[in-house]
Parts: sequence; structure tokens; C-alpha cells
Amino acid sequence: MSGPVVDIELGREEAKSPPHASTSKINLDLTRNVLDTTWKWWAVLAFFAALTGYGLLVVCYQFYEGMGIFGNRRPEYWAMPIINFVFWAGVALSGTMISAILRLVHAGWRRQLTRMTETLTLCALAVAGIFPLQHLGRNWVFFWLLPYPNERQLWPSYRSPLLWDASAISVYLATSFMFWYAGLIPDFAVLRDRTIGWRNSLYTALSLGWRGTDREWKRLRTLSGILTVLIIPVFVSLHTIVGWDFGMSIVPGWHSSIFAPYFVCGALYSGCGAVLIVMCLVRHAFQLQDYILPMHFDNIGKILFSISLLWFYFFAGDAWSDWFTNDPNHVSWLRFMFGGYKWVLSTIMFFGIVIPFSTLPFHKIRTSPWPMLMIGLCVNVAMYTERVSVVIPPAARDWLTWGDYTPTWADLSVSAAAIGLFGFLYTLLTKFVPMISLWEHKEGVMTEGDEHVDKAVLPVVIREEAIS
Amino acid sequence: MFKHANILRSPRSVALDPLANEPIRMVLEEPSSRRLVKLRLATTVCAVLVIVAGGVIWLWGYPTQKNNPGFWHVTLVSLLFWLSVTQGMFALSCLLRVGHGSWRYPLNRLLDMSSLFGVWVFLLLPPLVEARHRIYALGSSEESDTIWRLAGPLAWDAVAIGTAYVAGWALLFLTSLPDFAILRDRSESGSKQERLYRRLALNWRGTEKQWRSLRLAEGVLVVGIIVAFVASQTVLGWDFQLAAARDWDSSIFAPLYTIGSLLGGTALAVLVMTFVDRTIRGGSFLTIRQYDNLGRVMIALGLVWFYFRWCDYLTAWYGRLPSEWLIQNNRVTAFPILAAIMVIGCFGVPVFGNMIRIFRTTRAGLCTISVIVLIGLAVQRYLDTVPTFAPNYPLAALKPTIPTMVIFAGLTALFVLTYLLAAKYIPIMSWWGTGKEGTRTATRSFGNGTVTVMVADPPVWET
Amino acid sequence: MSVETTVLGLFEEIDPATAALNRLQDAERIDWRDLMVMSSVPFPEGVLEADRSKSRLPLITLIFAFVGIAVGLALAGGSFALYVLRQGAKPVLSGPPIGIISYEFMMLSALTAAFFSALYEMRLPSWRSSVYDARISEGYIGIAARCDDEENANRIENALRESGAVDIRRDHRSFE
Amino acid sequence: MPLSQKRLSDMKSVNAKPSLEEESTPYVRKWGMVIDLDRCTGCHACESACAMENNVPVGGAEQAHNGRLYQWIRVERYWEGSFPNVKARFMPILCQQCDNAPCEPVCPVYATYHNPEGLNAMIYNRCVGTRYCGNNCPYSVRMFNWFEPTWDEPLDQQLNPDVTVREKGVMEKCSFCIQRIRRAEERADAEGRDLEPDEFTTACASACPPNAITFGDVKDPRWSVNKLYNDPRRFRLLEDAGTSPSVVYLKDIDQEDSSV
Repeated sequence: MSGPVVDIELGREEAKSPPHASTSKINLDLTRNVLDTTWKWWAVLAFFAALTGYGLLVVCYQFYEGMGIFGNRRPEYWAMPIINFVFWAGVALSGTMISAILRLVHAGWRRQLTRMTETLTLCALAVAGIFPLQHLGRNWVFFWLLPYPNERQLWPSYRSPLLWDASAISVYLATSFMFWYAGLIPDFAVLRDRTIGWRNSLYTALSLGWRGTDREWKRLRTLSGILTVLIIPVFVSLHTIVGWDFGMSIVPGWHSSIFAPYFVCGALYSGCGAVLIVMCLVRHAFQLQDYILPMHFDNIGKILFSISLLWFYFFAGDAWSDWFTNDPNHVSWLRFMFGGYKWVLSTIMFFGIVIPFSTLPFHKIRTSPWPMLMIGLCVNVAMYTERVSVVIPPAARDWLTWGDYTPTWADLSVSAAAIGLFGFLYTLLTKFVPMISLWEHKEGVMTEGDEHVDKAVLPVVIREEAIS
Repeated sequence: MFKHANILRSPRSVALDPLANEPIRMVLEEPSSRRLVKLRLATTVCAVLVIVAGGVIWLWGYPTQKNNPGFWHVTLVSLLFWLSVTQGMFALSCLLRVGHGSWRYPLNRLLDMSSLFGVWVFLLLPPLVEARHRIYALGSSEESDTIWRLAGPLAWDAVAIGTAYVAGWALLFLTSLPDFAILRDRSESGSKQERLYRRLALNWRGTEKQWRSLRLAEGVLVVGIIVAFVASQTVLGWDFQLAAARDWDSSIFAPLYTIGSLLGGTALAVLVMTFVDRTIRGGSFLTIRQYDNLGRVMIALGLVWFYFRWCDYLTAWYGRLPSEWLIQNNRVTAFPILAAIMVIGCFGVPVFGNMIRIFRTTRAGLCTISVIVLIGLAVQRYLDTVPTFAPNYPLAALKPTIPTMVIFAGLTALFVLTYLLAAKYIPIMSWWGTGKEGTRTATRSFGNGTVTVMVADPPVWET
Repeated sequence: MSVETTVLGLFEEIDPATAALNRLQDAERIDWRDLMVMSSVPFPEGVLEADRSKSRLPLITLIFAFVGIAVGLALAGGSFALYVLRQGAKPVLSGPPIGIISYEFMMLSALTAAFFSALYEMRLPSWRSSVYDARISEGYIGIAARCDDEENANRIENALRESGAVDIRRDHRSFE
Repeated sequence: MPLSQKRLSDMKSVNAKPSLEEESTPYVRKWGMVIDLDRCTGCHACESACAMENNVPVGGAEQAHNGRLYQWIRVERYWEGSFPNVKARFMPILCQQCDNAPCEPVCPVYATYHNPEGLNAMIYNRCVGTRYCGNNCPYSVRMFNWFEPTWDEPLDQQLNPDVTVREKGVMEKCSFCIQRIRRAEERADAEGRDLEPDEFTTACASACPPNAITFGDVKDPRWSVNKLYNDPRRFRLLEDAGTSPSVVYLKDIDQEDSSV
């Protein structure tokens, strides 16, 4: 149907194809990742599963042996696990950014990306949520942090930023899941109509009996409007509070009022890089070249570039104010960063500033997938090291006690396992949800067309109605 | 299939559009006698105000107020306030260009004009600051103002602020070229006007090449202005953030100031455009969309403003490092009313007021909101600077007084004056911009509904 | 009276579908509650809409936002008041934490309420078999009209056929 | 005076607690400690006494090297000047029992809080080991049990029955020997009398050869700590952190300093 609507309304030349043909092609291409399973998929899944399993073993060993197997020490009471937490929580911001913010600014090209980025959000958030619990000293009683009437006659103390954090994560997880699922219902309906056997019954259940009536679409539009507007404050609050975990303390170098926006910005940065990676891999793995176009990489590249500028603004602003004031106990961590941690610092600078600044301005690079994948990787390397530089040096240069920190094998294996778990979840989900939202893509095709003014061909689009 | 004429109208149709021609006419023709009287009246009133304010500074301020930092800082801060809102105004117009909202066309020129306020800033800022220094040298032995020397950012101020303004002028001039050309062509040959605009128009003939280079220059300038604007507001914030007084060592000041000036710019834009719209004959060039969208922009900016302010406060509240908590707490305890005005003006009203459609989409509503926002911002500038400038002076000495109010009024008059003078020579509305939206969008019937179809506009940096 | 039946017409293009819908609404005077447009793609606002029901989503969201605030206040403030344990220099009823927690719960309850009330207004989930045609997933536009007697059904069939339906079916499953 | 006449510099911030002279604490008793640095010889006796009294685990050389030393009180040593005229400065640092303890509000499970006697109490059973308090303590006096604590023979024979042995994954720190405080109070109650001045003291104080450490109720003028508490040589550690500790250090500015 999508095709002809464009033909009639916006005057495309090739107006002849019957609706079901073009729609069926879209359905066929976009459900391929769900419907046919290759041995490659199994291989990838197995690999990630193995990595995750190894990480689980390490964590079990930690239960038995104690927190000591990690590199933490006095005064670096927080280290690798917290770094992983901050990093993955940052990656988790991408989904909302693509679907919500781009929806607000009426960017039509978001439609092909929403699904894969929202899935990215869910998986990354699940990974992030594990770490605060894993790094507890007595993680077998983690439920003492939950607010419920308990036999200890004591509720948790909400004065602690850690509990703000816990609430923020769970709220964001819940809301982004609803965001994701609301968009999935129509696609599940399509899968229901195209499958037989156990899949059919699965998707019958999942699609909740969606028929695509005008009533349902109207409600879905309103709902997505509300979710779009309200989920932005939620994701901002998530990383704000992650920033406050540090900002609320009085550790020189952590105690900084800019940390909240700085963390949000850094999260957007790494999230954007992660989007590039996922786009490129999914596109390649499921032959979506006709759907994820160079134009998408181009636009994400532009966003990435502007965010990198903003991030550098905050990064510099934070260090700069401490450096200029030259307050002794505020400047010692900076000295450490430029001294013992200069390699970390230069890694950030190279991968986070030099590479993006030197590549992203060029249209040719922005439009070619594999280089963009590399850039995405670089950005994430930079952001991981940035988290290292945020967490370790200030803690290592405390008011009285100075220390040094080296991660142990356990730190490294758990960090690797985090990647494994993320990959495992994501690979698994590619088998159950279409990686591009079918209905959003069709909507996009329906509302975009070409306008012929004698020779020139102008792209024209139907303006989305604003969310009132 | 529909007729292509719908989607791309010829420039002729714009040329015939009376509304688009009104600004040109306003520049060319001598205004009607009543309007002339009004204009002259307004101009004189403003001029008088400015002169009075100057007199207050010179005659009353110097001899009697030399030991009163409050007087000088309030004066300085009111100038900084106008500086930041005017910059916010044309930065806003650049941001609209980048985000290419199709509703921006009638506004860009108006917003860009605010950069002309920079002339006054250049004239006033150095002597004011210098005066303060001399007075401290002569008068009080107490070295109360650490910041200008310690952060030494006066130089940076000059550079950053200067860059932003100059870039603003360049943008204003370039985007007015086609209008100057029309003025040149329409004014009778040989007249003074004709010669003036012949010079100004720089032989603009609207050739393909000229348009392309104009668009390119616009794109470059727009991005440049945004960067320069952020830089200058950041430096203004750093003036305080970098002060050795730990009270001020809050790393969030720079973004807080940037957002604040954007918010003020938006509010000011609403007031200016409403006023100008009333003076234009032949119908209003503003539609509900401008108000609606500016209202939405205000919601977003207000939220961000509160976010930054809250981070600033909360960090001090939780850390309770005495030096920080001192100032944060005093801002609330010593100036409770002002603090309330600040929060309501910068957060409460713009956010929750604008969430109510009826306020957002009506002239009176949005203008009221804008006025409150501007008040709130002025109070914020005051609270963030003056009391902490001079911790060793009685607070009474720092409170705004009648003379300082007069000075603020004088600066406001200066702003109005800028527009009165500028509008005499530059069309207040871009002639070539006006019709643009009309040429780019068309409404189509689609099923039972009607939808707006628009040409997908390549962003400015694409050129 | 005879058994309630539903006539379902499938269209390829949007204009005939619109024509059919208008005709059913105006000429045949069928109440909007008995009409249904089915498609696998959302149309822009107002295009091909028979449904005129009011949505209470924004209101419900607002209400539950306040509910969430109340819950947050109760949880944070309540647990502070429950044990008067002094921590650092913080007052027992510390404002900022209460505010932050209330904010989070406001968001949670508002969004959850929006989600579930939207499902409720969509009348989902409903797994019992109802009027539908799998071809709609393949891009056909379905227009369904409910009628309770035979000649009505025939009139509707004619209307659909004349306005260019590519296929017309009788469907005895439930309309909702 | 009216607010408008005030100066910002006159205004006290809410938590800048006045020193004890003008302060009136809500507590009946105010346990405090005075450490006379002019007397301290840096003999580390306090450390071992504390370890014995409070069942502080023995980490072992390797863990100590990894910065996982278990010490509730540690004697910091600073070198001043350079050879030949070099001076060693010693400073025993223990939990300062701050009135505005930064470690307290960050605990999500009330494992550390301010008890009615103004002590910075640590409840091991509640602790889940987020280690946030350890981060936020400017004096880094909080120890974390990285492993299950162990005592080699014969140390395991002399564990103090009055003090719980902490599990792995739990934060611990100096408690001002709260078990001794309780014992003394119980004894006084049993004998139906009030606490005698200087009736008891902490392990570190009793072990200190030059009597550099004095402990007691600083509100009660009959205790010897009370006089020392307002000694002109007094200073408190990291005043600018605004923690207002209950531990006061005494140090005279000696001649060598001014000469060096």
C-alpha cells in the first residue's frame, strides 16, 4: 500500500506497482532476521554465551572468596565494576536519543533506526544494572537495598545517591521497555500473520490481538507522543544521578557541580558511537543495505560530531575550573591525571577528540559504513577510558591518603564478560524482533516522495504533526 | 497528480505580496505624520533616559558612590544582562537556522538586528570596568573584587564577546544584501538613499553564483556565531567560576549562563516581534506557529536552566563544604524574595506557564511570560554576582537602589534605541525570507485529512 | 433477529478506501461504532479515520503523575520520618532526596499508566478470534462494517464493491 | 542586627559548627579525644593495642602491600626538611567521629549513622558493602573486609569476646572502643552511681606510653580531657572539609619550624 499512496499523492513516476508487492517485499526483508536462522548466528551466540558463562564463574568465585579478588583497595574503594556500570549505562542512552529526541525534531530518517537502538538500550541497561549489585561487598544480601517491609524493621535510607540511582535505573528500564514494546505490537502482528507453528502461537500471544484498526493506531499515536515527551526527562535523570553518585561526595575531583550534565553528554556520546556499531553490524548481518542507507550514517555522524564538541566543552570546563582555581587539594588529582595517568588522558584525547574531529567533517567518510563503525569503536574506547579517568584519579588522590590502582585478572574478565552478556542478549533478541520497525519504515515510505519541477527533482515530505 | 505551481511559487508572487513589501516601503517612504510623531517621541524618550543614566553614573555615581561596590556592580551587571540577552537573541536565530524550523523566516532579521546592541557594549564596557578599578584604587582599601584580576578574563571577554558581535553584524549585513538591492532599485535614482543603498548592496544582482555564495557564507557564519556565542557566555560564566573565592568555584556556571542568555533571548524575541508586528501595516506577519514554537523553546530552555541551577545547589547542599554552602545558602536566606523571583521567573513561569496552550499561543499570554522571564533572569544575574562581589560590605549597600534602577532603565532604553535606529535603514523583515516559507510548503488533501507537504530543506552546513 | 455479521472489504489504494468509507458514513448512515478501518500502516492524522471515540490518555497520565509524586513522598519522606536516625549534617526530613525520589516515581507511574490505559483504550489484549484478514499485513486496507440483518449486509457489499474493493468477505467473528 | 546590615562574611553557613566553646550539643555526653602531637613518639603502640582490643583482622604483608592494611588507628609519618636537619612528624589518625560525618548520609542502609551520644556508629550487620562511605571519608579511616578475616595461631586464641568479628564484605572503623564505654556504664548502673571522671579510656589511650592520647567526656569539666580540649594549641584535622571532628590535635609551633 505504501508505494501507491506516494504515487498518487506526491506524484512519483513509477506509480504502477500494486500495494501488496512493495509491502510484501518490506515484510520479507525486514522479518528475515527473525525467520531464517543461519549457523553463523548460532556461532556468534555460542561465543558470547561462553564469554558470559566465564564471567558468571568469576562472579561465583567472588561470592566465595570476597571482593578482594578485584583490584579495589584503599582509597580506590570504587573501581572497575563502577567504571563498567557508568559505561554501559551510557551506552544505554542511545535508544531514547534516536527515537525520542529525533521524533521531537521531526527527523524522518530515524524510522529505520528506532528499533535496533531501543533494543540496544534494553540490553545495555540490563548489563549496566548488574554491576552495582555485583560490586557490593555482601552481594548476596543485595535485596536489603530494596524498599519493602522487612523483618529487619528498617527501610533503606533515601539520603544516599545510590538509592536515587537504583530508582532511576529501574524506572528507565521499565519505561524504555514499554517504549520498545509499544512499537513492537504491530510488527508482532505482521509476524503472526506470516508464521506458522510455535512461532505463530508465540507472536499471537505477543501481538495481543492487534488488528491495526483506526482506533488502535490513533491510541498508539497518542501513546508514543506521551512516551516520547516523558522518556527524555527520565533518561536525563538516569545519567544525572549516575553523575551525582560522584558529585555528591566531597572527594576532590568528584565534587563538581558540572558532573550531571557532563555525564549525560558523555553518555550520549558513547551511545551515539554504539548506535553506529550496531547499525553497521546489523545492516551487514541481515542484508539491510536497502533500508539503512549511507544517509543514516551521515546524519548520525553529524550528531556524533556536534555531541563530541559539546562533550569536550564539559570535559574541559570541569578540569579547567579546578586547574584555574589551583586549590591545592583540588588540583592534585589533575596533576595525577597529567602525570601517572597521562596515557589514559592521551587515549581519551586521541580517540575521543582527534579521530572524530579529523574524520567526521568529511562527507565521504560519514557516508561509508565501515569507517563509521571504526569511529564508533574509537568513541567507545575513548569514553571507557574517560570513565576510568573520572573514577580513578580523584579517588587515588584523596584528601589525606594517596594510592595507586591496577586492575586484576578478575576486573578484566568481568569487564570482558559484560561485553559478552550484552552481545548474547542482543544476538538473542535479533531472533525474536525485527531489527527495523516495519510499520515505521512503511510510514516513512508513505510520507516521502519526489517532486518534479521540470528538470529538478525535489525531495518532499509530509510534515509530521507536532506533539501537542 | 497536482500542479507543480503549488509547491514552488515564483518569486514574482512574493514580490507582489503586500506584506513582504511593507518593510521595504517603511524604509523608503517617509512615515505618516502620526507615526513620525510617535517614532520621534519614542526616540527622544529613550535618548533622554540614556543621557540621564549616563549623568547618574558620571555626576552622582563617582563622587558619592565610590565606596559602594553595589552601585558599580549593579551597573555593570545590568550591562552584562543586556549583553547576554541580545547575544542570546541572535544566537537563537542561528539555532533556528541550523534546526531549519520553517517558521523562522519572518523572525531571522529581527533577531539578527539585536547584534547591533554590541556597538553600545563596546563603548560602555571598558570605561565601566575601568572606572570600578580606579574607584577601588582611590576609595575603599578593601580589595573586594577579586574576580576581574584573578581570572583576568577581561581580555577574554573583549575577545569572545567581540567575536560574537562582529560575526552577528556580518550575518546581518550579508543576509540584508538582497534587501539593500531592492531598496537600491526602488529608491528614485540619484537620491541620497539611492547612493547609500548602492554602496550597501555591493552590486548584488541575485545571480545564481551570488545566491550560492550567500547561502554558503550564511551557513559558515551561523555555525561560527553559535560557537562564538557559547564561548562568550562561557567566559562570562568563568568570570565567576574561576574566581578564587571558592563560593564561586562551581564548574557549572558557564553552561548555566549560556542557557540563561538563550532563555532571555527567546523572551526578548517574543516581545520585539510582537511590538514590531503591531507597527507593520497590511496584516500581521506572525502566525500562531511562531508563538507556539517559541513557547515550546522556552519550556525546553527553562527546564535546562533549572536543571543546571539545581545541580549547582544540590552539589553544595550535599557536600556541605563550608565555603560552597555559605554562598549557596546565603543566596536563599539573605535574599529570599529575590531567590523566589529568580526561580519562578526562569523556571516556573516559562515551563508551566507555557505548558498551558492558551498562554503559549496568545500574544498577551506569551508576552507576559516573556516579561516575567526577563525579570527573573535579571535577578539571577544580580544574585550570582553582586552579593559575592563584595562579601565585606553590608548587604544594604549591595541592594539595587533608585539610581541603579535608573541605570538599568537607561540600558533598556539603549536597546529600544538600537531597534528604532536600525529599523530606519534596514528592513525589519527579510524581503527574500518572507515568501520563502510560502514557496516551500503546500497543503494537500490526503484521504479525508489534509497534510502539509514541504520541500525537505537541506541543512545550512550542507551548502 | 438474524445473527450479527460483518462485511469486510479489502482495498489496494487509499482513495477508493476513502470513498468507500465516506459513502458508508454518509450515504449508508452507518454509525461510526459499527465501522472499522484496518491497515498495517498508520495514516497521518485524520486520514481514513472512522473512529471518533475520545481518548483520556493525557488526563490519566497527569493524574497518575500526581499519584506517583504521592508515592514518592510517602516512600522517601515516610521512611525518613519512620526512623529518626541522624546522618551527617542532614535534617531528618531532607528535602532534595525526597524531591528526587518523588520525581522518579512520578515518571514511573505516569508512563506506566499511559502505557496500560492506552492498551485498555485499544481494547487489547484480546486473543479471541475477531474480524480480520491476514492480507492486511500485506498492505491491503480493510474496511469493516457491522450489520445485523441481511439486506443491510447486501447494501454494504454493493457500496464497497462499487467504490472499488478488490475483495469482499462476510465475517461472523466478533467485531470488536 | 538587621539582615540588611549584615555582611556575607558575618553569616555562618548552616553546618560550619562553632567549636565547642560556643557550641551546645544536644547530647548528654560528648565523647571526644585529644591527641598531643608534642608528646607522640610514633611508637605505634596504639595501633597494636587497637588491633588486639577490636579484633582487627591481620591482612598479611602481601595485602598490606596492595594497600589493604587493616588499621583502625594509623600513625602517619611525615618527613620534614632534608638530611642532615630532617625531622620526623607523627600523627595518629583514627576515625574522627565527625559531627557532620560525610560518610553517613551516603549509606543506603543506615549501616553508619549518628548515635544519640554523637558517636559515628557503624552497624556491621546492616552493612552491604557499597564502600561509598569509604570513598567519602576525607580521612580514609574506614577499612573494608576484602576477604574473610583470618588470624594465625596463636592470635586466634585472644579475640576479644566483647567485639564482634566482622564478616567479609563489611566496612569497619574505629568505634571509640564503644564496648568499653558500655561496660563502664553498665558497671556504674550496677553500682547505682554515675560515671566517674577518667573511669575508663580507650585501648589506644591506655596503651600510649607518653600519654599523648586522652579520651573522655568533653562536656564534663571533671574529665581531664575537658581541659586539654580547649588548649590553645588545639587544631582539628581538615577543618575546611566542614566535618567538625570530635578529635582534637595539640601541636606547638616549635622553634625549628620557624628556622627551617
